[in-house]
Amino acid sequence: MMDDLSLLGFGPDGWAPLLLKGCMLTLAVSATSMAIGTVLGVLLAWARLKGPRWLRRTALVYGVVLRGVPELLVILLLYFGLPSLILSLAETFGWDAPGLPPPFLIGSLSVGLVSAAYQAEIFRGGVGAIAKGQFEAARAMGFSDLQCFHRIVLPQVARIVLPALGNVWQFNLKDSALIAVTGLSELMRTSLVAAGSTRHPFLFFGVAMALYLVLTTLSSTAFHYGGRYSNRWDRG
Amino acid sequence: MSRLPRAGVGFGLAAALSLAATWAGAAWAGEPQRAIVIGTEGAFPPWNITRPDGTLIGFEPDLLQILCQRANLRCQLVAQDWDGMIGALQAHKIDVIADALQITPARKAVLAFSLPYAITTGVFVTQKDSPLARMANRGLVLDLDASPTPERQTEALSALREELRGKTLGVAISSTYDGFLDKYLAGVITIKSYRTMGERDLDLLSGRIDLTLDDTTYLRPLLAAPDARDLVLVGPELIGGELGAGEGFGLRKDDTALAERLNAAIRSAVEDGTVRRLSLKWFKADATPALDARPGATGGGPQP
Amino acid sequence: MTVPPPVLTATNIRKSFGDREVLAGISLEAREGEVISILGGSGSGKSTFLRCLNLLEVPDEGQIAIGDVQAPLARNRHGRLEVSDGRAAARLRMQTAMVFQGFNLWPHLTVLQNVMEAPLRVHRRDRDEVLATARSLLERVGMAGFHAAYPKRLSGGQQQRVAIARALATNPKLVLFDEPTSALDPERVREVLALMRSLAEEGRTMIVVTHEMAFARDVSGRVVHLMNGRVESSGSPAHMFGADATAAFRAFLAPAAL
Amino acid sequence: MGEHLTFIASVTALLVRAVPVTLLILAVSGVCATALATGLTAMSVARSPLPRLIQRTWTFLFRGTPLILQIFMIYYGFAMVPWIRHGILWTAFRDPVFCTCLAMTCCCSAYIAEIFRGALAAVPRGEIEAGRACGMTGFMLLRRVIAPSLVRIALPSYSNEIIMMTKSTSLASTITVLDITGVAQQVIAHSYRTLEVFCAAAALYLLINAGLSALLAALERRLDVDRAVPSISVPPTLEPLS
Repeated sequence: MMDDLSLLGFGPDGWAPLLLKGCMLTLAVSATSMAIGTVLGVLLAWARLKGPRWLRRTALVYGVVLRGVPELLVILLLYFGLPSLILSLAETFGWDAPGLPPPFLIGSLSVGLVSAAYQAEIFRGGVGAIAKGQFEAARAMGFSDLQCFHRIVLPQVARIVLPALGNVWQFNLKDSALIAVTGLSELMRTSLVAAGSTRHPFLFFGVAMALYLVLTTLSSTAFHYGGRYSNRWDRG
Repeated sequence: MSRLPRAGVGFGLAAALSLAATWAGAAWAGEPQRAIVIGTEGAFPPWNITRPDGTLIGFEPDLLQILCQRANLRCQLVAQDWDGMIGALQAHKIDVIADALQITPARKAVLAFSLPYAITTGVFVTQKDSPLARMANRGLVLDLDASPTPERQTEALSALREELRGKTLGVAISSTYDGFLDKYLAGVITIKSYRTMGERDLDLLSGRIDLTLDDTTYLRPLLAAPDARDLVLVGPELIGGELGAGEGFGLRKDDTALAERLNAAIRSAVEDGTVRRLSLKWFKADATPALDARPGATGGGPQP
Repeated sequence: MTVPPPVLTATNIRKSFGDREVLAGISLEAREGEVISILGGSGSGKSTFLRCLNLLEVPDEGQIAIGDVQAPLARNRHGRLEVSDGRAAARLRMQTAMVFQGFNLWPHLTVLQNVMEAPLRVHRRDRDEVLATARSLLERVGMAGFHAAYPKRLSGGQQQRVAIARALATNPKLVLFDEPTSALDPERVREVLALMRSLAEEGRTMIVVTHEMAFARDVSGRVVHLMNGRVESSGSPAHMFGADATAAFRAFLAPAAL
Repeated sequence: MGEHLTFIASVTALLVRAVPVTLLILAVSGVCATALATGLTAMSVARSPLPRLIQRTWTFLFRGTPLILQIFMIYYGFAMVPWIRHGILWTAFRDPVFCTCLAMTCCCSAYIAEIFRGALAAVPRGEIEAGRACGMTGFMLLRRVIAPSLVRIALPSYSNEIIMMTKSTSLASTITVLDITGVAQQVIAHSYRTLEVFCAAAALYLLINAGLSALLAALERRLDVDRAVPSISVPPTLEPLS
């Protein structure tokens, strides 16, 4: 028992610093991928709603593929495939060999690409859920499209999509564990390395589970309060 | 596009901070300094080990510190999973693989190798209460390159096939022993591949696999640990042939300049006893390779 | 006696949805201070016509001018009319305001913010001035005590009164009412109609699509009866509701009279 | 180019042989998770607090942690627990496919139970009252009134969850199971040709998902799922900015 405690401590044999660092990295990767997903998701939703035909189709296919292929496969594909793709592009166009994206970037990008596919659906549904009269009232008063989006659509979409985005965030947080396969020492990989080298898998996976629970609980609480705020006008 | 590398470096530092060790090599006459990234697993004791505080230690980090200085290289050591190592090398993510990489013919098809900086044997390990614990020819060294093949060796190999029939053997994915297993034990045993040694060892301890085949330098310290007291080394020790001609650094085939620098440094470290000193420190045995004794076996250098 | 200048001139408006012709060429002129009621059975095209006036629907044929702003309609390469200049369309709409059947208040803004939104953002008027106007308008529609409330908390009649205040906030040349009382309880209808009557007395130019015969008869200066996408008859209330009314308009009124 | 195609063809042939493993994991954990979820849903509406607490804890635990971690915990962690390692349970726990199915059953049952719970709350009260008014009680009310409505409401989300599960089966590859992803990685370890192999594997998953989607959509049509209820209204057409 004392053994186990010292393994989890901050001493020379303790894994606490690495596990905490892993937590921070997990949060950083999840946040980066969420941001990538939001930007790309908004663009995809726009493409689906208002883009020209070819763009609508492309966005549709993107969604079907990225939501239909296992996240693990996407991560592995990007991890192994992207560097060689960049290299061959660089060769084709005669650029200097660019520096290659590190696991952090590849991991956030791959989780972000998947996240974008889900977020696009959420934004599309959110815009669709706004009553048609809302747009008409704005247009009847001479609002431009941009003004209409900024003043009327965005605040209402925010309320509708925030709970769903909270779910996507939770998925991002958990999907980030898959990035462990690229060797990025986030929480999952740190616990795996610790379990392998100390041969105490039960202990370390248990601790990792507890840490993930802390992360998911904290963030869902944050989304809960964010949701309450954005929802303040909807409580009759 | 020009922003990408810089952003990449920033993230790389953040991400690799915990597992990276950076050395600045002293100025060395002749060659200009070059910055390289060296990939290692950080989970293959005693060759390379991740300490809880994130630093990398072991035979290879120690040796590389000296080699990088002598070759005037600014080396960054990064930990990454073994199964992505060769892909990472080919994708220029890393420039050198330092992970007890055996110089095998199969690998030479895709990689270039430096001169060997160590030579070690492969050995089987199983559970003490397994029937395999009584395997024959324990401690017998089989040199698979020996020609003509001694009769005792042929007998030992066929005995091995009989003893292992129907058993499950675990290896790390794309391990050194793939070639050997394909040639001598294909169809006889079931092979399970693991992403890391740690996962395989856990399954060996739990008994999900009957045995594993790995380097003596890795297995001896493993067996010394208290929680591995149920394990035992069994059967003959293997060297040469499909197992390769010692451990060398894996390089891209077109990176001949780096190979020449490293080879010169390895040669000097072998000749002045540095390799012997470090292998005694980490392996409790001398693993110094004979660089000129086996002309065929050292042919890891890149073809011009 | 001087004739007031026209505020709205709509000429030969046609509109089809697929094969169904909804508007078969309607012209209408509204002069300053005029209150026009548009009556008609369901499917007669009255709402569509109203929505064409501020380009919420793009007509297939015809011309529209509000004040001196001409609707920017042009034929595309398929020969269909479309809005050729979004800014000009917005300018046209800035001259008008619309009150909807379903209120269409913006739920995420308070009552006061709803009223202030368009003059602030679209007309870019001075904030203090807009605030003063908004407060007095809310006073005017009897909603002064609710300026901080969100629309969800209001009854239908209250919401429609806020929507009317919102429509007036930009001081439009023309206010379009699209069945403003159809979604309300009978007792709420009265408060909204009373408000509209006072606006008419104030000299606002209004076009009202409605089912309220009493309003059409007592308040409006002109009644237009649409049938099958055409103006079946039109004239002063005295004329339309008098002995000279057409048979078709009588038939339309009949169930209401019962 | 031709060489690429022959390589992809031979890889696909190898991967197709792993499809049954993927489908087996999906089928076993799908059936078990649904059954367990039904139980959890019942617990969530129980009168006494204990079953409700169990359901809530279960959901918290399995939805709050990554599935891959649960798989590792069950596969490697439980293997170090003496009474599992040396008991009768070991015959099951030593099998990675069993461990994957167990982890997926636990994890997905938590998600499915939440879907069922939401659907239960969405069954119109009027329908239940109408049933009561006809004199139905207990099990009959559940079977004749609540269950049909519940299934219709839950089916779209349930279909989504099944697709998620299909994707999750790929995690089995991380504990030595040779499913589609596992074989793909094995092939890459020998050929070092990542792009072609992963694309072939991705295509297989898409195919499986397309098949499942079609099957579930047919079921939805059969049950006459009222699309107007849960789906979002038609997106508005904004006027083009000229």
